[in-house]
This record gives sequence, structure tokens and C-alpha cells, in this order.
Amino acid sequence: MNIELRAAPFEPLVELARYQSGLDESQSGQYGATAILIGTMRDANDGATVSGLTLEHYPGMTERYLQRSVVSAFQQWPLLDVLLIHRVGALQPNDPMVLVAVWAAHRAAAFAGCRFLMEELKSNAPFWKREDTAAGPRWVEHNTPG
Amino acid sequence: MNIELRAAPFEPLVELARYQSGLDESQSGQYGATAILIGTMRDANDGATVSGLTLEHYPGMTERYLQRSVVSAFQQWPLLDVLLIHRVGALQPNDPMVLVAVWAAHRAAAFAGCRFLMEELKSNAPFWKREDTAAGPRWVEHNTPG
Amino acid sequence: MAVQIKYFASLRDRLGRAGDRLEVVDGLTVAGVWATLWPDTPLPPNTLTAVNLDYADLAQLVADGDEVAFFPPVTGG
Amino acid sequence: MAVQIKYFASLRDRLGRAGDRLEVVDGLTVAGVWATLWPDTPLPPNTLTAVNLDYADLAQLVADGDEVAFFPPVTGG
Repeated sequence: MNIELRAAPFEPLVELARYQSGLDESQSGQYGATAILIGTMRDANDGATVSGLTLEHYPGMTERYLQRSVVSAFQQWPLLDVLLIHRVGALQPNDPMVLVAVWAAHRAAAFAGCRFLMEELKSNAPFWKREDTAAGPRWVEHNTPG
Repeated sequence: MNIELRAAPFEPLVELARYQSGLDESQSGQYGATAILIGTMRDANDGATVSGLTLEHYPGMTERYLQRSVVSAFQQWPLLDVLLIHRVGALQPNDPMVLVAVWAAHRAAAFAGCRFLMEELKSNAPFWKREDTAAGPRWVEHNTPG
Repeated sequence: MAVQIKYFASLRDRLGRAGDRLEVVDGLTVAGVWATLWPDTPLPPNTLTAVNLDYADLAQLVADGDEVAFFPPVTGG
Repeated sequence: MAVQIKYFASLRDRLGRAGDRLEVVDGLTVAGVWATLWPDTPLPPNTLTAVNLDYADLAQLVADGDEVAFFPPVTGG
């Protein structure tokens, strides 16, 4: 299991390959399903062009909240492993923002765990987006529904 | 959009990276969410050790069914792109079996499209698994629930 | 007037062959194709059927040149 | 007896600072912390509150050394 906040750009597929190569050998042959969600910065939101985005978090609380969310996911579903990476700081359009990968024996648990963690990230973990638009910076007031 | 049956082993993360690098440039900045499900061959099923697996399909009908499923997904949700690769032939434990990747502006559509396509693959597309066990080969009679 | 018949997976193994060819008459259904070919073998429960690469039900009429398939529940993905 | 207070995102911008320090008395709640610091500014609707890095409600009592945070609805992911 790995949970990380990243202050610099990252490549989700590279991170996945690296993490996958280090998966628990003793569970080899049990990984039947991997559910992955990659969130990427879009260049438009709420009717405006967005040229950049800053992700603020609450150092200490954000890490703690994500850790608890992952523990909760393991309690709710039979998961084998979780990788969660979330950007903080300044992003540009098309930059990866979040990666959630969940390994399980079967797809139902993998999907459910991945969705749960995404909803936790979106709705409860302390992150805030500030967008740069032609009219200046603005705080994002609400998320899209899951 | 790409739908493929593969007779030889494939690397889902490599395929994803390759496909992603060729995504429609005109939609750059719109890809907010990518939902991915990777199915991998497990080394045990229904209480027996499984040393190998053969995936049979119905040439012609399987491709046609998958094509229609993807069209149906595009009709049901606002999707931007889909990559679907399914193995056929002989597999060994830990071999990737299926990759479904769905690009959309928002995670709800990406997740929903990916789940739908997985359920189509599992429940309706003409594929059949024959497992090699210590007691000899056996046809898989039912799938795990989604 | 003839149709091609295909069997897949465990059903093919059970029947001992991958297909058949059948001269058919007007008004024959998918169920009728099976009954003609396998008069002593009831169609196994849950068998799926397709005509010309699309799922079809047992009551569907078959026509000259059709491809009719019988196969067990699918287990892909 | 004192607590540290933190503000985040749009709330910090609106208040013009990232935090405060407040000497507190026994029985003070999270709501009381805000009312003491910002007597003329009602807590904005939907503001979230945390004590010592966990979500807390407005009625929670604060104690010496606590870190109390006020912030707008979250928009991560």
C-alpha cells in the first residue's frame, strides 16, 4: 500500500508499472483485477478556459485522511493492494492530478474500492482547487458528482 | 476507439501508454478522467489450483458483439475514447487477460462506461474459459458477479 | 436450402464435433435445427443460440445460408 | 491555555490571514473559537471544521494545545 502527495508532475502509467513490479510476491497469482482511475487537469471548467490550477491541501490532515480512507477501503472490501498519488501545487492542462489503483482478486471489489477512494478524495479529503482564468484566479466552489 | 482480440501475451500499461500518446489532439485538455480495468489470470479458482487457461471465442461474433457494446457505451455516457483488448488462446497465471480503458471529461461517465463494458465482456460477449487443473482440463461454468 | 451449424466450448466437447451442415425446409426454427440434428439429445439448459453472429432465440426462423450457433453460457473477461 | 487556528483556501483569502493564536478558557467550543476571533463575521455557511487534524463539529470543546482549522468545502481529486 502506498499513499503519496506529489508536489511535482508525475506519470501515472510509469508509477503504476513501477509499483506493479514491486507487488507482494507472496500474492502472485491472486491479482485477478486492477481498477484504476486517473484524473487529469482539463483546460475548461464552468464555462471558462482554465490555463492553470493550484491544488492546496492541509499538511498533516490530508495525509491522515487519505490513510484512513485506504484503511476503510480494506475493511469494506477484500483488497490486495492500493496505490494512491495526488498532486499538490501548480498544475497545467493535461497534467495528471490523481491516480488511484486498487488490486483485488475480483473486479467487483477492485471497482468498488477504487470508486470509494475517488469519492473520498473528491468529497472529504482536504484539497482545494484554485483555477487561473482570463478573469483572474478563482476558487473552485464545488466538484462534479461521482 | 480501438477493440482488439489478442492471440499473444500483452502488457496493459504499455498498450495504454501507446494508445494514450495517440489520443485525439483536438480533444486535448478535455480528458478529465480515465477509468481502467485490467483483468489478470489467477492461479486458483473454485478451490483448485489452475496452471493454465485457454480462452475460446466465436470468431466474427465476438468482435461484432464487442463493437456493439462500445457503441452502446458511447450512446449511454459522454465518453471521449475507449480502448478494449481481450486475450484469446493459451494463458498462464499472472498473464493479463483483458484491458478496458475509458476516457471521459468526468469520472462518473468514465467509471460507468468501464463497468458496463466489463459486464458485457463477462456476461454477454462469446468467450469461454477452459482451465488446466491437476485433475485435468475443465470448462469454467460461471463467472464471479460484477 | 442449407444452414451451417457451429458448436462451441463445452457443448462442442460434449457433442464431439464443432459443427454440422443441415438441409432445411421452410418454417424451421433454431429449436427445430437442434431437434433435427439431435433427436435424442435435449438442448442443455442455459444453452445460448445465435443466428448470423447475433444472439437469437429458439423461435427464430432460419433461412438458406444462415449460420446457426449453439454454445454454453459465456465466461470471458 | 492557548489553541492554534488555521484557515485554508478561499476562507484564508477572505480573512486575509492563514491563522491565529487564541488564549482560551474552559468550556470553549469550536464555534466559540470563531465567535471570539471574528465577532463581526458570521461563520460562512458550509464551512468545515477540524480539531487536531480530524473533522470536528462546531460543538466540540477545545483544549490547551489544540489545532483548530476552518475551511471551505473541499474540491480535490
